Amino acid sequence: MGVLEDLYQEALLLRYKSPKRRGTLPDATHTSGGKNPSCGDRVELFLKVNGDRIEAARFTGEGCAVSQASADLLAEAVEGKTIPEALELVRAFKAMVVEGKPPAPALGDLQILAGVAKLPSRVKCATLAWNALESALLGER
Amino acid sequence: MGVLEDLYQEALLLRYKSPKRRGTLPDATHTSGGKNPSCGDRVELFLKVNGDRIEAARFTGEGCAVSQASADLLAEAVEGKTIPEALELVRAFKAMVVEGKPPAPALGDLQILAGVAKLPSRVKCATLAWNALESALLGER
Amino acid sequence: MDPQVLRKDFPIFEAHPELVFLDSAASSQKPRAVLEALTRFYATRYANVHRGGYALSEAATEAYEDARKTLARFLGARDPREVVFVRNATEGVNLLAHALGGRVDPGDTILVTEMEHHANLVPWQQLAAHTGAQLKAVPVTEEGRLDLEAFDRLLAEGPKIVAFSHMSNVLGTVNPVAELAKKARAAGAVVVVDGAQAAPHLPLNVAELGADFYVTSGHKMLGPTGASALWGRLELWQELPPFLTGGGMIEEVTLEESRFAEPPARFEAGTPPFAEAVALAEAARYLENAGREAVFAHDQALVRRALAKLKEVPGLKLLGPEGPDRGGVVSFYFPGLHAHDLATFLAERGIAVRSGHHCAQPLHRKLGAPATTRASFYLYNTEDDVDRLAEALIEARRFFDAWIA
Amino acid sequence: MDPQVLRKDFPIFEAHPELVFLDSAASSQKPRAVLEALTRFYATRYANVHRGGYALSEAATEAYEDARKTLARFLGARDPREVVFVRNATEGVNLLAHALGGRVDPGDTILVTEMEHHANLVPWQQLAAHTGAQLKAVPVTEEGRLDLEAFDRLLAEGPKIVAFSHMSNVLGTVNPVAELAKKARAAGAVVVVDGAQAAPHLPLNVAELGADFYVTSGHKMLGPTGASALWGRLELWQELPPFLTGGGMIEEVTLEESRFAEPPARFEAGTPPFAEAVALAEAARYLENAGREAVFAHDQALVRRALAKLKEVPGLKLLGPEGPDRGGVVSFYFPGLHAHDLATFLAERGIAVRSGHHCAQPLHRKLGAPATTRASFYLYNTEDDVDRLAEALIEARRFFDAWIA
Ligand SMILES: Cc1ncc(COP(=O)(O)O)c(C=O)c1O
Ligand SMILES: Cc1ncc(COP(=O)(O)O)c(C=O)c1O
Repeated sequence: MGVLEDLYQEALLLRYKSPKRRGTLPDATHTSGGKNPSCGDRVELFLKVNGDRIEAARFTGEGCAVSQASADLLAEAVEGKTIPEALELVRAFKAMVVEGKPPAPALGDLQILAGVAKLPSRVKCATLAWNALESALLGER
Repeated sequence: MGVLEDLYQEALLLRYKSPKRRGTLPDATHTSGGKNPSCGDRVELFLKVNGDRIEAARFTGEGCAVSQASADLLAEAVEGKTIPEALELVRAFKAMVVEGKPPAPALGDLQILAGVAKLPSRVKCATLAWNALESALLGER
Repeated sequence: MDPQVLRKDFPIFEAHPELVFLDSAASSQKPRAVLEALTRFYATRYANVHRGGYALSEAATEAYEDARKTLARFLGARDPREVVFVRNATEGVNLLAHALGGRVDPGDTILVTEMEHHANLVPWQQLAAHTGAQLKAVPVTEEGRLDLEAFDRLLAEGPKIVAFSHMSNVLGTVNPVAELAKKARAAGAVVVVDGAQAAPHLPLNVAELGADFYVTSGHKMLGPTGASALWGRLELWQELPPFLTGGGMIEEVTLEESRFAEPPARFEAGTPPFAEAVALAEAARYLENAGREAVFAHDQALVRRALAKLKEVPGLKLLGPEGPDRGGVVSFYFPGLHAHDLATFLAERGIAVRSGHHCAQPLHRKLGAPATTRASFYLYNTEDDVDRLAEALIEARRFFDAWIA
Repeated sequence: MDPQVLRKDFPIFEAHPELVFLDSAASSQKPRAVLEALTRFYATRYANVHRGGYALSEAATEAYEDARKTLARFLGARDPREVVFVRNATEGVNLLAHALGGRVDPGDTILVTEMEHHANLVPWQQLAAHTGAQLKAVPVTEEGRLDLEAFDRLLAEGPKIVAFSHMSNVLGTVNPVAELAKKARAAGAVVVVDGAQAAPHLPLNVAELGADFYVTSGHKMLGPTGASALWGRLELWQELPPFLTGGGMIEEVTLEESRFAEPPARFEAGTPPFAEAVALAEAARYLENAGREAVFAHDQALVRRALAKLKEVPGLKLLGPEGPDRGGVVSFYFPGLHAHDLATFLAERGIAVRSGHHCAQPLHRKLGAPATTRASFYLYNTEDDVDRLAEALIEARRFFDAWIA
């Protein structure tokens, strides 16, 4: 039981219902999408990068609370960060939700999603936006 | 061991090497083919039917001794028979090689193939021409 | 038919005694008899079929052709040659879309319905795109039934192919196949029925149903993955060109050209999934022994119970019709709560359900339902399974109170 | 690698202690470990893959994706996403012929060889017929090798696709794949290698071989029927359109159109044969444990022994080359005696061999050989098996004395 209470907290609900960074960026320099074809979750990221720095980030998409809140938290967290810092954040986030490591303090509000680590079926929801971020920054397709 | 000696007698060899009815019939009224796609055996029957009577029968084809000798013996046996008699012969032949019944005397030289009944994998070789005969006479395709 | 007794035949419930498995519409569990048939076949009579002249290969071929006969009987086919073994329902539809492709010209219509699984939609969409034909869809009513008036209207346009499901995997609706098939054939169409959900659950007689082709899915009817029976009228099989080509389906090959074998061989290129087909025949026998009417009556009793209980859950939206045309599937959602989040809640209580669009995106879009969560019943499910689902949904309602719109 | 010890792992030899099984080129027997993996999977972690959010479905998905990784390692692929699961080798070639179809224009050349199995010939012939391309074939020399000068000449015509087998199922010839692939890719062709006979027997590294696609056959490499690994370069998979369409391979479907998923999902429509794939992975591990070099060395030792003994049988004609490029297959015939009659004689002595054209009619025609009888060796065969074959052939020579030309 604790597993569900850990994840489905009010903080997650708020993020899901009242996201802070939902929307597009008309002057985005990077866009990148992520989809879970099997479950239908979808996230699109928009980044405005200036030199080495992410000046703005937004997302659109649809899906479960985990995938959407994760995208919203991501967008908020990377704004103002340099690309290396953002990639470091990806690493820290995945360590928390994939490997179940104690959250790095740098994760801030992202710690809301720590509970995902105990729900293996939801890990791919939580990481959807983060994989898109990695692709965008590393130029993979 | 007896099973092989029963089947591979000199009579079968003679039929295989020196068939009596191999060839085509330019004035055939019925032709019908049979193939064993999996093993490659092939038989084509040519019948000249006048009224109710099979006046002449020939075959072409390629394959094992059993399939070819069976076609040759068939062509010889049905010549001069009426259609009902020929169909009766089909029944008697299949009773012998498929069901392993003691050969009906009417089978004559066809008894050469009685040994096939003990070699299940060769039954389809022995019956190839007979199925073609049935199709030709019953007008199936 | 006592599910408590049958359950003991399914090793998965020994391995997971607390499991409430409500996802048989995606794939069913397997009885011990099927697993044993599979192992016994490999251990005692395995060799490649058709091309060997030794005892083991003969035995394997016989087992495979016997499996074809069993499936023919199970489906109600008149002739075993009408049964072609394919991998899954999806391959069945693709084979037909390809083999029937030559009959479709630019401007022709292909008719499907809004409740189709992607398996019975995308291959026709592709065929329409390649041939310049038009794909049209019979609408679904609000209760989740086909709009039969619209069906008649669309038939009047003279579609070349009419493809629809026997039972919807989302709504549980059992369509009036015999009526639809009769009309569609009278209108000159080739009729393809997607029986992936129906064949495992309903008594069936394809010869009487009146369709031209009937698609099934072996792994949803207690069989292994990898083999499914595809039925078609012999006359049609005899006319159609092959789909996959290669060994086993040819009569003669030169470097320049090939001549193809008669059906069913023409449609089974390469080494078929014959061990799986043998095990699938065992599954068919298991269902026959359980009693196919009894299986469907049981499904219906469970879905009635589920609908009655789930209607009491505040705010829960249920999809699909009520009545005798309802099979053992129920899809639902709480507005505002995503289906995956609900499924996770249920999973944490040992209740295995599926969430998402269930490969029926157009239907979800049409019904204005977001992703849904689906429970589906089969012969090993009990009333207790239904009750545990209902209780868990009541708890979920409380747990997610702030989430639900 | 001791075949006497390995044999004990194969239940078929318990059921038939006297069996001399020399038909592994058609399909191999299965070790107990593979059968147990199959049953264990169904009994403990079975549910449909990919679309479930509950533990069992997660476990099944993980097992399936692990199987993909194992096959990727077994083949030497750089990325598991390069491995697509299909039913058999034949479906693999058909998938490629379809997906590559858009690259072939009227007047183009598709190049195969005279030693191809129908599976790697007929689909290309069909593609050529549909697109107006020309199919050409590299000739086979009298010893049963590819004519490499002719290959170079034909390459100069700039074929769009070059498809050839790694090892011939009739001659046992192991073709110089790396050399052929390098030249063909340099000439701008997409290179498809039919590894149905090679993958079970040879150490393999597709990344180093230099081909674009590599086809295998699971049931010939100790795996169950119904699942085979098809390898391709990720860049190519990413560019190619799907073959079969339906659930699981799409991203978004409307009634009007569909968007397809990334590989490998794009090429796996419907419920895949995932239980078979899991068992196939167990088979791959079994072969890795036996040692792939050791398996091939053993095959080669047996075929050398067989060739030496069979050459002593008066009047027996042997096909295929001698040398390090010879795998464990030997086809033979007595002029005047049909292959089936000979096979029946051997079968009566408990020796299981195959007779016919082995799905290679053009090759038989080219070599002027009628149907042949074929013995093929694998890791469970012993020197005694070879000796019993040789003795039986000497007896057959005597028994059929009057028959043999
Ligand atoms: C109605 C319907 N059609 C087709 C399919 C596809 O079945 P398969 O996965 O066997 O291809 C399914 C199952 O997912 C289904 O429910
Ligand atoms: C060289 C070769 N290619 C392709 C095949 C076809 O294999 P499958 O039956 O798995 O489709 C075979 C086996 O018969 C073969 O030997």
